[in-house]
Amino acid sequence: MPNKITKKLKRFACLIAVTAFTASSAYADGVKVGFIGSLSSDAGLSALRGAQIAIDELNAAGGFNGEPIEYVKADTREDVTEGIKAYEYLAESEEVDFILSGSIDDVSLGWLPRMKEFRIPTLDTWTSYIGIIDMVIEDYEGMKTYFMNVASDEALATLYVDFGRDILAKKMGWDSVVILHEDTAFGGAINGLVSELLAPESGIEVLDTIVYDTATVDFSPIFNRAVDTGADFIYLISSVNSQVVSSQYTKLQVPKAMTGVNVAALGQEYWEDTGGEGGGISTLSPVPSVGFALDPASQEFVNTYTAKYGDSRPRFPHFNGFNAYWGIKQAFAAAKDAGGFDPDAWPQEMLKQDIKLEKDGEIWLRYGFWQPGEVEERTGRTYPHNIKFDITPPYDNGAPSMVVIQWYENGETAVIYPPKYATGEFAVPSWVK
Amino acid sequence: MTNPTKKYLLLWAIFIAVMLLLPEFVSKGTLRTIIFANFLAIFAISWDVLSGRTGYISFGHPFLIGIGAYTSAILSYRFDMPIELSIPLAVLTTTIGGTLFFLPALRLKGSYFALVTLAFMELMYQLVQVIRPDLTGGTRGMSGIETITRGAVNNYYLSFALMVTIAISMWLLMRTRFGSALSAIGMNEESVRGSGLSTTKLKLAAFMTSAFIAGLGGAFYVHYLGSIAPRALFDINFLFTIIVSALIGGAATIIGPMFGALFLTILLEALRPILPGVERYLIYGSIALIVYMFKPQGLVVLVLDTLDKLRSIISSRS
Amino acid sequence: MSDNAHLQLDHVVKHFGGLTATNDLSFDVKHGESLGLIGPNGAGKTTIFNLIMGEYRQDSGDILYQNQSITKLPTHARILKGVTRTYQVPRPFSEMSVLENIQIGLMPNQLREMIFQGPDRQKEEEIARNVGLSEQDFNRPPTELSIGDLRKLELARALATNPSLMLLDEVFAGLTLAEIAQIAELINKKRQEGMTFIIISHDLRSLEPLIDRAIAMSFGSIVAQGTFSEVISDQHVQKTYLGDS
Amino acid sequence: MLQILIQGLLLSGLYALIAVGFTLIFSVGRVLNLAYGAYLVIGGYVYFYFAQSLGLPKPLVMAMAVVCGCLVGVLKYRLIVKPLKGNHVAVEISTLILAVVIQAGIVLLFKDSPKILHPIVSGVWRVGGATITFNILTAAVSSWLIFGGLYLFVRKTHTGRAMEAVSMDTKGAVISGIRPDRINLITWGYIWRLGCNCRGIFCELYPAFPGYVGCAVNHCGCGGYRGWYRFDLGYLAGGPYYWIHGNYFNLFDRR
Repeated sequence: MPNKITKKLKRFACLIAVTAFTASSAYADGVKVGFIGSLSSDAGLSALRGAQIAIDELNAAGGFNGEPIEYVKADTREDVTEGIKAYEYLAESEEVDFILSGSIDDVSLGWLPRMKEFRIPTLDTWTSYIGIIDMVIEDYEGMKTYFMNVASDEALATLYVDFGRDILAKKMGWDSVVILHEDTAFGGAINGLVSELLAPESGIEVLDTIVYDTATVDFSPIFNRAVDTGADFIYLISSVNSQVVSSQYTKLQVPKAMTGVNVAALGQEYWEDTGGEGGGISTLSPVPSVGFALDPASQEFVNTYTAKYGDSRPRFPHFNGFNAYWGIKQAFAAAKDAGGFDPDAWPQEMLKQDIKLEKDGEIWLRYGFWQPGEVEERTGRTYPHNIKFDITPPYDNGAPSMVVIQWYENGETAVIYPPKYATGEFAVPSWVK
Repeated sequence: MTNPTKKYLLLWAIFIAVMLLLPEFVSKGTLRTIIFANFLAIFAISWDVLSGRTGYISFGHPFLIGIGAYTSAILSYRFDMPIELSIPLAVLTTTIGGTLFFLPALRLKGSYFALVTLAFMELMYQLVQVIRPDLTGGTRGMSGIETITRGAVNNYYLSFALMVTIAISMWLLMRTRFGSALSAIGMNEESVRGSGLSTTKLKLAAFMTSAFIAGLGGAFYVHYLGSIAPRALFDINFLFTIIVSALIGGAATIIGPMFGALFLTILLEALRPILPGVERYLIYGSIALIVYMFKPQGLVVLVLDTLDKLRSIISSRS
Repeated sequence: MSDNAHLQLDHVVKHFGGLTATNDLSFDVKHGESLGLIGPNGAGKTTIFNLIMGEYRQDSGDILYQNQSITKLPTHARILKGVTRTYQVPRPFSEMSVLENIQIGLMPNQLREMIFQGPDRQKEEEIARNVGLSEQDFNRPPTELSIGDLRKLELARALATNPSLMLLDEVFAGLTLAEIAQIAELINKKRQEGMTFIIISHDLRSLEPLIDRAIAMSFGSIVAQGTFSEVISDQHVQKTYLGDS
Repeated sequence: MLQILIQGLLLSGLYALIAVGFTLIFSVGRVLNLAYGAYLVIGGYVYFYFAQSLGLPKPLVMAMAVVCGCLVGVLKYRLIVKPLKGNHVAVEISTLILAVVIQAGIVLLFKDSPKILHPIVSGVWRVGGATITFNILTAAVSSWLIFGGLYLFVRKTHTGRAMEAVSMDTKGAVISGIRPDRINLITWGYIWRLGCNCRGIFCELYPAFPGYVGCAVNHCGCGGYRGWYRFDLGYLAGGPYYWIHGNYFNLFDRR
């Protein structure tokens, strides 16, 4: 009864005060790096570990200004609200100087207003949403502490158009497609770009677009609807639970070729996760990727990684593991020049960072950034603070933005496009006539 | 005004004074944690007014909070309506809309009521995605929604003011004969009817009060977060946190849900450095389960009982 | 039927599945009259109370209160008209004190009054004293009361609704002789004040002095009615209720 | 359209079986078992871990899922449901908490990425424009068999009839010499078995996925709500409902 309890309310008021005062105290010695991202996904863990290796190396070399670099992490659970809480935690409880993000697009969009508020230098290694680059263009002063260390969706789509023109249209002779995309910011953005570019540039007509929920477990009606459109192939855009859709594609033996973007297929664990039921699909992949030949410096990073983490998932870093590793190196190089992570001075220095990784005497990978106002020739627009990508062959201005990789039915992988990086051929599954 | 009331008002004043001075003593990170605790307390009080008192367990509170949050978010984000207008409209929509939806359910008893409200939450999850996704943002929701104020301290004061206003209003309301009648329904609904009271009317009033608070809390919550997505809102974990806050603190009181919300939020944040992931819910849930199984009256009673025991031990020794 | 009837049952039929609880039942009770209902277990006595209170709805037939049909009214509306009942097993609000229990009975069915008017403590105490509850029990929860005091509390909560017709279901069950005497005295006092009663009891000796008239039931039908001694000496009653012996 | 019809027909048995599990508890014990969704998921993960990660033979793993299911069901009844007996609100809330705990436990052990489970029978069969995998066919046949078995169990065996009696009238059953307590225990154990069975079949179709606890709770909530208080073949209504629920919304264009 209320009465019984409220009688003793007096003592209780004191208790609440005590509880509230037992607060975590913040300390601000040395430099602190915060990681924000999903700690239960392979891609999130890749970024977490990539950054950890870079920080270990920096600390072994004396840390920053003689102080060891501290590394704290906060889980977003791939949930927008949790992401906001996690960012607040890093900014206010841990008072970090720099944040490395392994968040998906929607989560990044959730915490971005908080980043603008706290003005903490932040580097995204996974999110590729072009809308965020647009925000940097529109509100440079507010967004200038933000950097994106992965090629944006637009670069992704452009490369795909080239692949469509060269391989799908010219080589395979296909001229119609049905787009199957998940209902996320990523799915919507890629779909827009593919639909607007694929038709005019490669002569492939979009017959239908099917949107599905990321929690879908049974794809048979969706695949049937796709097959019913009579299109020559299916273009899939999937970043969440992608194993499900591709394993069902194989299980149901959908009689159409399927290519597109399948984020799960970017990792070595894909084969294990699908239980070998994921062959026959190809996907666009940021570099470096499965099936991608590595330059010696990146190979060394991979060796360290597999020695340290080789017995737990992901055993081999995903693309954003590389991005996080090189991104931390760049962020600290910039901080050295800027004298710390000042929100005004640091971005200036970060923009100057440009790591060129060579293999066999030519540029193989490049970690640099587009400057504000610098126009990319082919799309005719600017990409301030986005990783410097090159979407025009022969890619001697840097690395390709993306490659297309193929999973064969026997579980082997290869890069199939562009030709400079190719190690294999495009293939359709055996059950497709 | 009777003497005990004066005493309680004094206690409220002390509590408010302590909370108002809090930003002077704790870090901003702790304040952010307490902001979430404040919102959770609002939702838990809202749940408790209906379910804690009358014993009609609502599993559909995220549905009500969702109406409030989505209405205000859509009006301000899509139609550029000022927040001063969108929040009252959202509260009105929640109270009226929620009542229309739940009206048939209020005639059901016990588990059936719980089931139907659970179904409402699922329904809302589906509807938000399907109906007018151009307005609701579909599965991915909306972000970049206008916020009322910036910074931890400002938001702390705002959320605390809202929470404490709701808490005191509900405390005053529940001290009236209306509050007694609601508790009586929880003990024996037939005897309430047998005392010449329309239980349907009482339950409806309790429900509308509950929906009003849920709508108010939901609308302010969305303008604090600045983003909204159906998966985070119409989620079993969210529902669980609301209900457990009310129960772990002590149902059918006002201090219970407030304390429960603070306890759970602080526990969850305290676990973050040790277990950063969803694994926290394993510990969190286990504590909730154990407390609930062994002390269904809640932690407030548990703490007070322990203090009493300690006091008697000390006094018997000296 | 006379115009003087306080409550009147008119060809009331109630089935539960295949079981007939009341079979075309008609009787009335006059203003200020006290009526006893007797019969074996399962005769349908409590069902009649449930029907009068609107806790069940009859399948056919009509129930009139002061010559107006109350069949369509919900329970609480019937109570507002002045009918109230007690239960065979008392049903107090277990986590409220005795006075708070009475408070619920006293409460008006208006939200505005519930919220803006405080409880009438004096009235609560008056009713509690009236039914013979002692001062030290006023702030105790019902769980600490004896069965006799629980019955008194049940009566008090019923009386708090200000009834003019009371239905008492087995008020004497489980009580000591002293307690029975106390409650009987209370009933007689209320009778003198003009209250109408319908009383169900197995305790015929205690029942006899409290009623003007009796109705004996069996399998949902009236088998005999009249004064207590007429009913009790009826052959059917002897056979069905008291056994052949 | 043909695909939806055929698959709906095949899967309705499976969905109905899941719904029956939920309603069985509800009708016998008068409690909502909100952790029921978690049962399905645990069945799936047992299958995943033992059959796929450790490579034990599938029939053995199915049996293991059933045994461990019964065990956990009985434990849960003894530790949670029975001590709270008579308080259905408390049982419902504690099962809700349990669902969250199980979900978190699964994430702790297996991470939250979905696990793709191997089909028991691979291959597909094309009818007109529709594709039917042999796996779905197997699942449909087994669920109908289990369903039939359940029906016979309830109608013909003493325990089954006792369960039915308790579901209709607890007091009446006590008078007839049935111990509702024991029947409840049997039912909870049985439900676990049923849940795990379902999941065993279900899992070949769909990936095991921790987030599924929540949605399965909701789904069962709705399914249970449809056909509550007597368990009978009438629950078949639950099947098509699930089907529409699961697929209609996906087919909706969300642009």
